[in-house]
Amino acid sequence: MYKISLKDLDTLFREIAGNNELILPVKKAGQINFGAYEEGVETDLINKSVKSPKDAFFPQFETLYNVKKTITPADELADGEEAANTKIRTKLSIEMEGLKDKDFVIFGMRACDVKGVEVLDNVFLSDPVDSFYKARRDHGIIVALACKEPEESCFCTVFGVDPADPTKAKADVATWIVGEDLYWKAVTEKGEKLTESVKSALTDADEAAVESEKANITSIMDKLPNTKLSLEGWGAGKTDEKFNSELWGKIYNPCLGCGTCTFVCPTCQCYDIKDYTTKDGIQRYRCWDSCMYSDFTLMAGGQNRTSQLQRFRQRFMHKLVYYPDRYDGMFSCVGCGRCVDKCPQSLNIVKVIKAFDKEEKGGAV
Amino acid sequence: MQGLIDRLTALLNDGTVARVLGWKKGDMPYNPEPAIFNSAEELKDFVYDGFCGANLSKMMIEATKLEGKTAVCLKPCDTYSFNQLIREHRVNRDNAYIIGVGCRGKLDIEKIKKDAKGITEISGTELDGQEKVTIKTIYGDKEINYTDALLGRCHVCKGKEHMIADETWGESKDTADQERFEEVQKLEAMTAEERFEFFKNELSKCIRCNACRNVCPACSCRKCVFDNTKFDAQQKANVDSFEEKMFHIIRAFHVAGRCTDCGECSRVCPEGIPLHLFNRKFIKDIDKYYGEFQAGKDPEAQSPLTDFTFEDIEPGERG
Amino acid sequence: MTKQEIEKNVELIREISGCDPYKCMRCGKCSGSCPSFNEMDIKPHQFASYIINGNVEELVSSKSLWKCLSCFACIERCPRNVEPGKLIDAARQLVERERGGDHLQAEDIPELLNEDVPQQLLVSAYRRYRR
Amino acid sequence: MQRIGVFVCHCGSNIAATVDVKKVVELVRYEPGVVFADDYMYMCSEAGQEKIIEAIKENKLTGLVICSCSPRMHEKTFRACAEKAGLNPYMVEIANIREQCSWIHKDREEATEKAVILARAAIAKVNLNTPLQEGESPVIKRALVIGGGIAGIQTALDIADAGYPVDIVEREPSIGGRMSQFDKTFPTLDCASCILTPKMVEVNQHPNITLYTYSEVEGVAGYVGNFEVQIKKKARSVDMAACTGCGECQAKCPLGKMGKIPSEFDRGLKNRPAIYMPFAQAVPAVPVIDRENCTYFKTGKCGVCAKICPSKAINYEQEDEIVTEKYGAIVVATGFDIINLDKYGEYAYNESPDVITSIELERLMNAAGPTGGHLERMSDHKQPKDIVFIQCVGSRCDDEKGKPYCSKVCCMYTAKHAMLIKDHWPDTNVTVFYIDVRTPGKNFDEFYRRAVEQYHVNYIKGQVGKVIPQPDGSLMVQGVDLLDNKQIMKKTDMVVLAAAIEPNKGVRKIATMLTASIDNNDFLTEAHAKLRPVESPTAGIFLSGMAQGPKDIPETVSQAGAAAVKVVGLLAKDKLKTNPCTAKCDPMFCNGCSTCANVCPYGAITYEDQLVRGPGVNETRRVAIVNNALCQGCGACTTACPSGAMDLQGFSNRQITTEVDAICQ
Amino acid sequence: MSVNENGEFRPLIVAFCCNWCSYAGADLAGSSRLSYPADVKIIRVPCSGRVNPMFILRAFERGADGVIICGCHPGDCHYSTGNYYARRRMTLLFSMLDYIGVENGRTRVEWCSAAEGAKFSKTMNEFCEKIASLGKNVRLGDLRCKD
Repeated sequence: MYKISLKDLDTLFREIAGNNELILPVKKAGQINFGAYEEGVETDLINKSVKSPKDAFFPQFETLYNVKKTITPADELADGEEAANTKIRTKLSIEMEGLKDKDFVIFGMRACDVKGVEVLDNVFLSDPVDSFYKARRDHGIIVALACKEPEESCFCTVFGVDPADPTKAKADVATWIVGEDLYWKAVTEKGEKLTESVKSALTDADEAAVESEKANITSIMDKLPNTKLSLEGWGAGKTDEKFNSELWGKIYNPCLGCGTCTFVCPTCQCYDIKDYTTKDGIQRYRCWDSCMYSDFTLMAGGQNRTSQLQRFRQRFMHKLVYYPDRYDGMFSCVGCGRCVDKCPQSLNIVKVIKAFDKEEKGGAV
Repeated sequence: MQGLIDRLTALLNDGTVARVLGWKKGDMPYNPEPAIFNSAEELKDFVYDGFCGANLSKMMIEATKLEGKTAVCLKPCDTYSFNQLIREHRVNRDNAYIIGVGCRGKLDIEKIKKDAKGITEISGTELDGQEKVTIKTIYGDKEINYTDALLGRCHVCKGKEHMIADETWGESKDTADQERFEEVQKLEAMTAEERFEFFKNELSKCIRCNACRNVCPACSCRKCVFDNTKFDAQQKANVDSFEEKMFHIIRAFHVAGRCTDCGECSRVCPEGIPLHLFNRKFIKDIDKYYGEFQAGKDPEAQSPLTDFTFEDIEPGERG
Repeated sequence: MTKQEIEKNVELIREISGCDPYKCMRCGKCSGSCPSFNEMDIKPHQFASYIINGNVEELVSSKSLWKCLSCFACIERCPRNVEPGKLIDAARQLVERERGGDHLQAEDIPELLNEDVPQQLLVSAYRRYRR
Repeated sequence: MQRIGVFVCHCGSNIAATVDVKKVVELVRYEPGVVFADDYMYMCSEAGQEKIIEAIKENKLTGLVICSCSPRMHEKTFRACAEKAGLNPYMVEIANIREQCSWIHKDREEATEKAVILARAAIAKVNLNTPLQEGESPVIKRALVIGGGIAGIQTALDIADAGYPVDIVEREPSIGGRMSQFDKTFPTLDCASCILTPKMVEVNQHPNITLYTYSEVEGVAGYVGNFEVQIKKKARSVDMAACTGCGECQAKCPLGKMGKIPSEFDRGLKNRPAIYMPFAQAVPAVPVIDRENCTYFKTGKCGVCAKICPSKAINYEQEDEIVTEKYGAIVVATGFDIINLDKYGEYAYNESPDVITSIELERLMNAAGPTGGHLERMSDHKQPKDIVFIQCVGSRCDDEKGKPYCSKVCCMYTAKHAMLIKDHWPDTNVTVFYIDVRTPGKNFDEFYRRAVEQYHVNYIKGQVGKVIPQPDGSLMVQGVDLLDNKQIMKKTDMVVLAAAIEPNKGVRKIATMLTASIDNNDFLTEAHAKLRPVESPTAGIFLSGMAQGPKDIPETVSQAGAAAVKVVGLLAKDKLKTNPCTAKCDPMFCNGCSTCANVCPYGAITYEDQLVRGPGVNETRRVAIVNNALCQGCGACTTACPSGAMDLQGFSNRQITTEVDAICQ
Repeated sequence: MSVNENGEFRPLIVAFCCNWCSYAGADLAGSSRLSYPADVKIIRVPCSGRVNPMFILRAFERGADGVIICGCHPGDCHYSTGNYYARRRMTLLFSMLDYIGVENGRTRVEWCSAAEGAKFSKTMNEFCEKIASLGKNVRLGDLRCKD
């Protein structure tokens, strides 16, 4: 275990950034989002970022490959090849977009965010493996940070996340802010390596302070209103029961069908693949999509989910039933509470779970 | 608030209305959600306080398609939107029963949360509440002036009059204490480079979630141009470029002359982008070039963009 | 004058006067208006063609150069905005500049006064140089 | 996927000289959808079209891109050609590589590159073209002629003789126009009224012609074949049916004797009563009351005319009346006026009554004019012994100095005037200051030479700089003789100015109502300067007379006849093919918000509750419906529509967007 | 945008021309051989009122350096009113582009009749010069369209 004074954090960041790309919570135009470290950047390690840090592994927009069209000039044609034959003279070549090949550090992820990455791993690293995602995972070094001030929207403990101890999540390094210091503990081999490279900035420390901080965080979590949420009735095998519930019809109504919840969510993994015409070919890119959008999975026939009720249901069924069905009962919500904070209409997964709970236990909603 | 609930109950019971569109108590002290109440029984969860900022006009598009009348609670500024929707034939006035509810400005939870985390209780936000809002949190208690926690839009309040209502409930207050175009003017006074930096900085946060569009009562298209194939403009990518500027310009342009300046776009933006600055620029230009115009004030008035005079200013001229 | 010098001078006259001699349609309204017509060897309606044909030397050495009163009658009435008065004035500027009077100061004026130089010229030269 | 054929035209050397045609063919071959590309010397020629037809059949083409001249030139040709080969004519797009490329660029490489880009945009567009079907609209078999001068009269007579009803709207109380003011006409010296009056009478009596005199066009709606025009019949205050045209009223009008109202017809050289006919041969021979000057209308007293009228035709209560009538075609024959001379102080027109315009001279020399045909000075009523004519007053000027064009008729009428004066009063000394004498036309130069050779009119090449009224009542003319290189100071008795002509002031309002375009000088624009000189670019609007440009009487009459033939050609059709490039609403996306209807200039959009069915939608809702017969395809609605539900066929949102993309690639 | 072999900046300019006036004006400029730079590429539209602001922004997004809209003179619209609506739309749009910091002058509206070939050519020459002086459209281009 090491520590560094909060005052000297910038030295640490500079040290890390000297060797690797560094991503951390940055305050820009009044909002906190994960972004690249730059000299003089304003960081915020206490408050929750608007968007989750999943961009680091699964960016909102990324190019997959470019298709280029080249035409053989008439004078380079082989004998017998007809100049007017456009087919033999047109060549399409595909240029793959390079995979991430340099290590990078993502600093300040919370335990819930790290758990979110686990959710994404299940999807992107199972067969067929998403090579773009895998390259980023392989090169990404996660430095997680225990939550200093959990907020009332937080309910990660419901999903077995311990905000007090990031070592329990799949972080490479765990850190805590205690008093005026940041405590640092390498968890994995990657973490050790990183620690080694920044050791000059760190000093040795003992774990006692961290232990009391952990206890403090745990006691705060106990006081938060949503951490008592019951997941009874959700999980694998509940499709018929939940899908057919009439309750959806009663609660979906205010939903705007915007993509806020999906875009701030650390676990939403849906994307769309699109083409963009360039000077001499096509650029194929992928970008996040939202199941809340009316054109989500739109096919030529127009028969995707056509009502907001269906779309609304899909999101929560996916998080709480379909995903557990597929991945050993693991929920694809980590209780970060971002959707709770950001939904324009104050709808959210907590309200949905509570509504079902209430209905199942009798009484009106 | 009980008075309002009583009145709504009476309306439901005597069959004047078939349902009520209002706000339902949230699971936290500050997150009521818009909801439809079908019975007097359901109304026990009805709430109306400082956090009921949502403009319910847009939900009336669907609600007035239902059998029977829907009672809707509209704040003074919401009624402009409702009028505009009438003008555009988007709501069925005959199926609406409008209760003009009083308003003393609505609260911005982001402002409160700035120094109050772990909120467990908030008091003093009712219509007849105190000057001060008291907030209890797990990290200690806080107090804030009601007026200091107002949404940005309330500082340029359009006034306490309801533009349309079948009956009213509660007293309203004109909370305007700022010039409506002050922010726009401030930007206009900057150099082009500064303005470009400002908007680039703000818009670089945009995550293309479309909340601003979907909440907007003027953006009531069945399917937005950015979602349909008519322009081949449906792109979800957010790249650090002109693309989201194009989205925001067109979003504001499509509601130019129809936007009532209700401020919902800025209220709901998860990234806190001051989106109303686009809309308000158009409003300011319209006022300046074509005479003052407030969308939704008079449902009969011709929108400035479907109108003209022979002497209109030429594009690019500064009047 | 060499061909280049002529071209340069023609260009200079066009630049100083701001007039396009090619617009002249030879209507003669300038000559029909000119109070100094009879004093002139090259008539106002000929100015444009002298410049077009590059006969600048003849023009600047003509009597007309100093006979123009700068009364602006031709400028006022020219239907094509060729404005011979401005052309001849520009030719005079050419001469004045060559004489080294590049920056005419108010105090220099008395010295320059002589019978052949119309006052108007000094005034217009003064105006132009001080800009 | 379309199968597109691209055809690149050399246009002789017009395109091929600057654009490497072969290279264009070579490069566009690889554009998406292109299966065939070729070039030819003249694509529009019979052989070129054959080539296209053959290629369509051989390669099963579904779309064509012709890289050639402007679509305004040959789009029709190539569409017809496609149709011949069984292809929908609207599957053709033109890349304009002549007017907008080869003719304006010099650098061959640059021009070739641009030609390829223009072709690429057209190819991208054709990829999205869909076959369109022309609709039909009925033709209302009635024509309107605006203006009752010689141009309007001749047009109306020709149309009426062909068997179609035609209405004339004339702003003045009588038809006849400028020609009725003239004395004689060149080059034959016919008496103007002797040849005009019979035509006026014929108009009045023609069963197919309805006259609206003292009337103005107030509003025009509709489109070719189906115009709806509002005509304001200004209150004449005289019952047309009852009046016999006896003239008692104007003879007795007290204001006539006092003589305070200048006669418009006599260009203010004479006065008229408040109730008046502009001239003796007026058609209709019914007077009007000039309400602005009439004592009865100003004070409520007088009423002499009503008292003495033998047929009780005076009606002070008469009101303006709006008549709405439908027409299939409209001819604009609004004629001309002369310019205001205030700007030309040097000619002393406003200072001396003896400086007059040519049209005033016409009245002075006319036997029915203010002096009974006696040439006299307006100042002292003495016969002038010396007269100076000044040409090009306000014509051929730089923009802010006057009119940039040649007024065309002045040289000839001045020769006429000079000759007539010399003929009547041989002692008179006549001088003409001219810049150029322009006499193209049959027997025109001979006419001018007669003035010089036979009548010894003194033609001086040179312009007048100033006219100075003298204390003795004479006029001093200061001018120049460019050929003698002498300045002239000349004393004269009278100066006649050949003032520039300009289109009648009212034409601007009319052009706006008709959406007919006018040029910088307010002359109406032709659809094509050479090939469609009597048609406006706006379908169904035709041009006749001076409204289109300066011309003399024979030219006016022939243009009037040409316009009439075009009108008759249109009215002879029972149905017109309508433009299929109309707006179309996609009910799936339509909000029913009425924004489009608010901007539609033709009232072509209505709303209907319609059952809309589609994925996830099954409801009856308000949607926009476009009436194809009314829609003219301007696309205003498509831009107003926020959701993109309204689109324009042939110029769809995606087509234009794809063109943008192709150009910006 | 392109850069020729001399390294000289050649702007890419999209001109939306009304079929009834300026498109014909461009034809007249052509037949009168009144040249203007090849940088201008004309898109024919039935009326200036047909020009959707989305087309203009699209052109910029795809890399245009300047966009000009040419329509009939006010009062002369072939469809009577289309250019009036266009005038209002473009006034607001241009003002907005200026507001977000886009260089003033990358957009222009010009009224140009079928008879004004000379004006068309003059306008295009002026506009090209203006855009050339403003340089490459950096602020408005979509990153993906970079060369």
